[in-house]
Amino acid sequence: MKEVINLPVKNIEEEEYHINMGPQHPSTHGVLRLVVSLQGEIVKSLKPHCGYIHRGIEKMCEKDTYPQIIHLTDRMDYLSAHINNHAVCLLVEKALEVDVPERVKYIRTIVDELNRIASHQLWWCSFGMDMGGLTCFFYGLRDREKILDIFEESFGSRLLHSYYTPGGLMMDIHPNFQKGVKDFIKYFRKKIKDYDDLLTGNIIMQLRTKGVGIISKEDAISYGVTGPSGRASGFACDVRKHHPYGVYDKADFKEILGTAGDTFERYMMRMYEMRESMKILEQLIDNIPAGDYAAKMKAVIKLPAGEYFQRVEAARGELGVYVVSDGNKTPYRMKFRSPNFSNLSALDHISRGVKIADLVAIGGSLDYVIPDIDR
Amino acid sequence: MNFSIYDFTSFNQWIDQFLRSVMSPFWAIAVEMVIIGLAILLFYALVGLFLVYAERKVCAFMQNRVGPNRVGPYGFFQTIADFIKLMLKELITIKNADQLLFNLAPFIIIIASFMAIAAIPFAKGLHAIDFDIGILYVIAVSSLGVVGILLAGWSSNSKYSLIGAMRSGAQIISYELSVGLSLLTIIILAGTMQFSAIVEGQANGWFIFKGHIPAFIAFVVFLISSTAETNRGPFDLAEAESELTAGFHTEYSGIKFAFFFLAEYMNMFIVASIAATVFLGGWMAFHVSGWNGFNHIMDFIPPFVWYIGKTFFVIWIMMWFKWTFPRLRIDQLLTLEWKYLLPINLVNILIMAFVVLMGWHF
Amino acid sequence: MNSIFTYFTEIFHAVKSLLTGMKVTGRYFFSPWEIVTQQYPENRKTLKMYDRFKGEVVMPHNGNNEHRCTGCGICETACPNGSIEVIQNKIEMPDGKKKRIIDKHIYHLSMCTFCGLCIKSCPSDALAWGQEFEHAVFDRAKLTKILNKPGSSILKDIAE
Amino acid sequence: MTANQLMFAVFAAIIIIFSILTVTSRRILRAATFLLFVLVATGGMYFLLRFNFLAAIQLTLYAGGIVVLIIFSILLTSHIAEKLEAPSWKKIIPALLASGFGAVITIATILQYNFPAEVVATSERTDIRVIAKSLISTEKFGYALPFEVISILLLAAMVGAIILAKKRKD
Repeated sequence: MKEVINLPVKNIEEEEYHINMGPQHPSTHGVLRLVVSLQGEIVKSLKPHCGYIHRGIEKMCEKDTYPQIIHLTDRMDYLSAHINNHAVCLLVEKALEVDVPERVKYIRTIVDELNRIASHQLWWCSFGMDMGGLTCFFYGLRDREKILDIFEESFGSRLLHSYYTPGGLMMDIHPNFQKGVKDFIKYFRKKIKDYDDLLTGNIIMQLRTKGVGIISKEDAISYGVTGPSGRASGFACDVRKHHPYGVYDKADFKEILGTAGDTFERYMMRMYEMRESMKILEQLIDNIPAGDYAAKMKAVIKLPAGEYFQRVEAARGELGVYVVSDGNKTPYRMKFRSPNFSNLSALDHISRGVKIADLVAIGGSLDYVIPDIDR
Repeated sequence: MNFSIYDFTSFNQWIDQFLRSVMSPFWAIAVEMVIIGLAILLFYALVGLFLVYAERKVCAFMQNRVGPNRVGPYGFFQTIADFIKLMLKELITIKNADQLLFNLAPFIIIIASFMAIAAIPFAKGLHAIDFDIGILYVIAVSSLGVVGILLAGWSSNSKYSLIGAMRSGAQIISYELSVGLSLLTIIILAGTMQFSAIVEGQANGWFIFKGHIPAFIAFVVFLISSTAETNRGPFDLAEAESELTAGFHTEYSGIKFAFFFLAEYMNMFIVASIAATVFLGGWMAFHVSGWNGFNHIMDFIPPFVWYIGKTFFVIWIMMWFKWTFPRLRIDQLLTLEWKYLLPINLVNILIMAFVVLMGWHF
Repeated sequence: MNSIFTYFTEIFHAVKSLLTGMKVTGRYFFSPWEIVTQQYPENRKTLKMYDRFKGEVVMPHNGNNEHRCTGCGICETACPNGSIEVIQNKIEMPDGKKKRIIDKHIYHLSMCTFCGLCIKSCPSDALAWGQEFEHAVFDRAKLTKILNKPGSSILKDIAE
Repeated sequence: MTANQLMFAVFAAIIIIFSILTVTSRRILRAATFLLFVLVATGGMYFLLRFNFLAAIQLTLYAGGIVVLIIFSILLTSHIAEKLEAPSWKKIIPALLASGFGAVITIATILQYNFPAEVVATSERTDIRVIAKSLISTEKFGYALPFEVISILLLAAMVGAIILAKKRKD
């Protein structure tokens, strides 16, 4: 036979194809689009395309006065809204050299830590859901609800509080605040055991996450991966420890550093951090000093001309605020260094050669919040 | 033992004789077939609807929620409302899809589960076909369902569907081995593949107790591998929604999606009823030798209730799996099968054969 | 022999970890009293929001249909989104002086981000948070509200 | 017409129609699906003959096993848009001749065979013990030798598969 059936013969193993994970995809937690090159189920490379919900917050800040900027920062990383507010407030106070009352510092630190726990709880939900354990989602949300109730009682809203203002707070804490926090700690210390039983100890979860998506310490530093993800690689980057603000210098807590830098280590970092945050809360909650809830500020806040920078430790890493002021009541230029954006940049590097299921797990462990990436 | 009050055999014979007396044998058979078909169809629909409801309630309770509670008392008619919604939804036509196969795939899946349900004994005499190779038949027929999944994945012309179909193919082909081998363990003990004979053989003790350790291991292996074969969590890689949106049925909508959905639950029902029949004594009541009064009370519960109760117990365990565990990765799934379940199963069969030879079973 | 031992210990630990997980979900399954779901439309009557709850911006009026707003417009400038429009009216007082009073205090709920700056900046405490949270409407125009009630006037001691 | 004859006619029709569709379809996955119907209908034919064991094996091995493998390999190798080219007359004529020749031989053989008038009552059950014993018996009508030969074939297939899989890696 001379003729052979002329089927197009392709070498399957070498053929790459692309799939769009997102902008609408259950594992991207929002409108992030990852163009993934796959070979079978192996990820060859991926390209994040962001900007689907870019709202131009930095530009919008340029027309707002400093107290007005606060409510925009809520909407970047909406899961650590208080901490974002804190960054701007600290920056304004630093520029004006205002001394805020001790009470404000204590309350801010406590609220920040509460917010961090709430954020990590939601991360735990979505990480569990990414891994396929749908029950995790409801347990996490159930416990987060307790924190949100405390927030609602004191600050009037659950997610976007705009509670801090330059120089202090919008209002004093509710009389029930301290009791609520203490009740929550007691409650959550019990419930966090469920988290460990359900997911941390689970053999399937451990097999799926250990040794997957490793970021070395060098890579973490060069990509600027901060927060729990960076600390999982051994990069000591906790702003609360190294450049203390609020009353973190008075609280006794550990900066836990991991070694492996894999998905499981990033998972464990956040689990540790929730416990550390509870420790901070326990130390501070009974010692809130009496005093004013805001420093006396001028009616119109004008920053002296110059450049200012302030960083805080948000739930996902280091949040930096950079302001150029020309002496007006609005900033000339405002720039946020959002932790998620830097963490996302490492995604391509760490997910080469992993399976598509691992990519979802890595994404969950990096814990990206899309509005913070796009701003 | 006296099952006569709940025996359907004479009832069936009465219908048969009545039909034969009024019409020719050909038409009598035809009418009987139609009756059986309708009965199974009705049962199928009812069980499907109930299982969807049960799953939602079970998962809700495991997740500290109340679950559906708007439509009807305790949300009991929720699935009916869902079903109406799915019926009314638009059937989306996919561009560049292979329309014939795309439309055929849901039917293949649902027909496979229909064929399997025909051979399952619900009670004494309540049994559409009592094959002498019943178990083999059910395994054979249920293995056809995977064709539907593969066709659905390929013909949708979507990469997510294709990946889902690939995963499901690898998964079902390998887990069929474990299902077959774990059932074989019990076939060795029972000495027959006929469902009715297997159930009768458990009149004085369920096989899971009779065959003690090897039977229990076989039961566990069967549970795991049949969960995998029905594409349920933690083995739901084929439709892993956080990875592949909905896997092989990403592109389906409306009633065609409902077919996949229903077939998944019915497959779960089928494997659970096989487990109940083969390991847990089918419609046999629970008896403890010596406790005559207790046994007598147990006999008063109709066999159909026993059967349904056992089946739903197995289904509940499978739901418990799904709502607790995270999903496996494809390589771990195959490792579990080839490195753990299969060797354990083979050794287990040897042990069981030995136990049967020595007469150590009860 | 050692590898066989590890093989079985692996299986043992795996099964143990899986059973621990199942214990958690199983326990919740059998303790329905721990259910946290709120039955929202049913509990509407008993539903009490926290007093600081930020539902919407309202202008409290007293029994005589009097409010505290002078119409100064500070809230309008404080609002970052332009969701407040204050329309003033000049009226002639009986003694011949011209005086500015508020005509309409327009509040666009659809644009409000609930930051609270208007309430904080109001010099006469005319604005407050309302507890209403069921804002869903079919017509966007319904979200534009006029906060001062028709025929209302300013409280005497504020006006002085 | 009895019910048996009707069912036979239905199965025969399915087999013939889908066999033709299998060889004429130009989309390869459709051909495989039609083949599945042919095999299932053949299984049905066995059920009709009360060869329950054989029927179940037909379903498991051919319909559940081989067709699934065929479909699986089609999934791996071909794209949905691909269509086989219509065969030229140069190919069709020899194929028709060959199949016609085969049909003539088969029909001639069937017609020559003198079918006994009465149908053999097959009320007997398929006893697995009998099947199992004959499968490994070395006596007359025992299948021990074919059984072992087939296992060698399987071994060869497995070795071949491993070699093929390893070759790709280099």
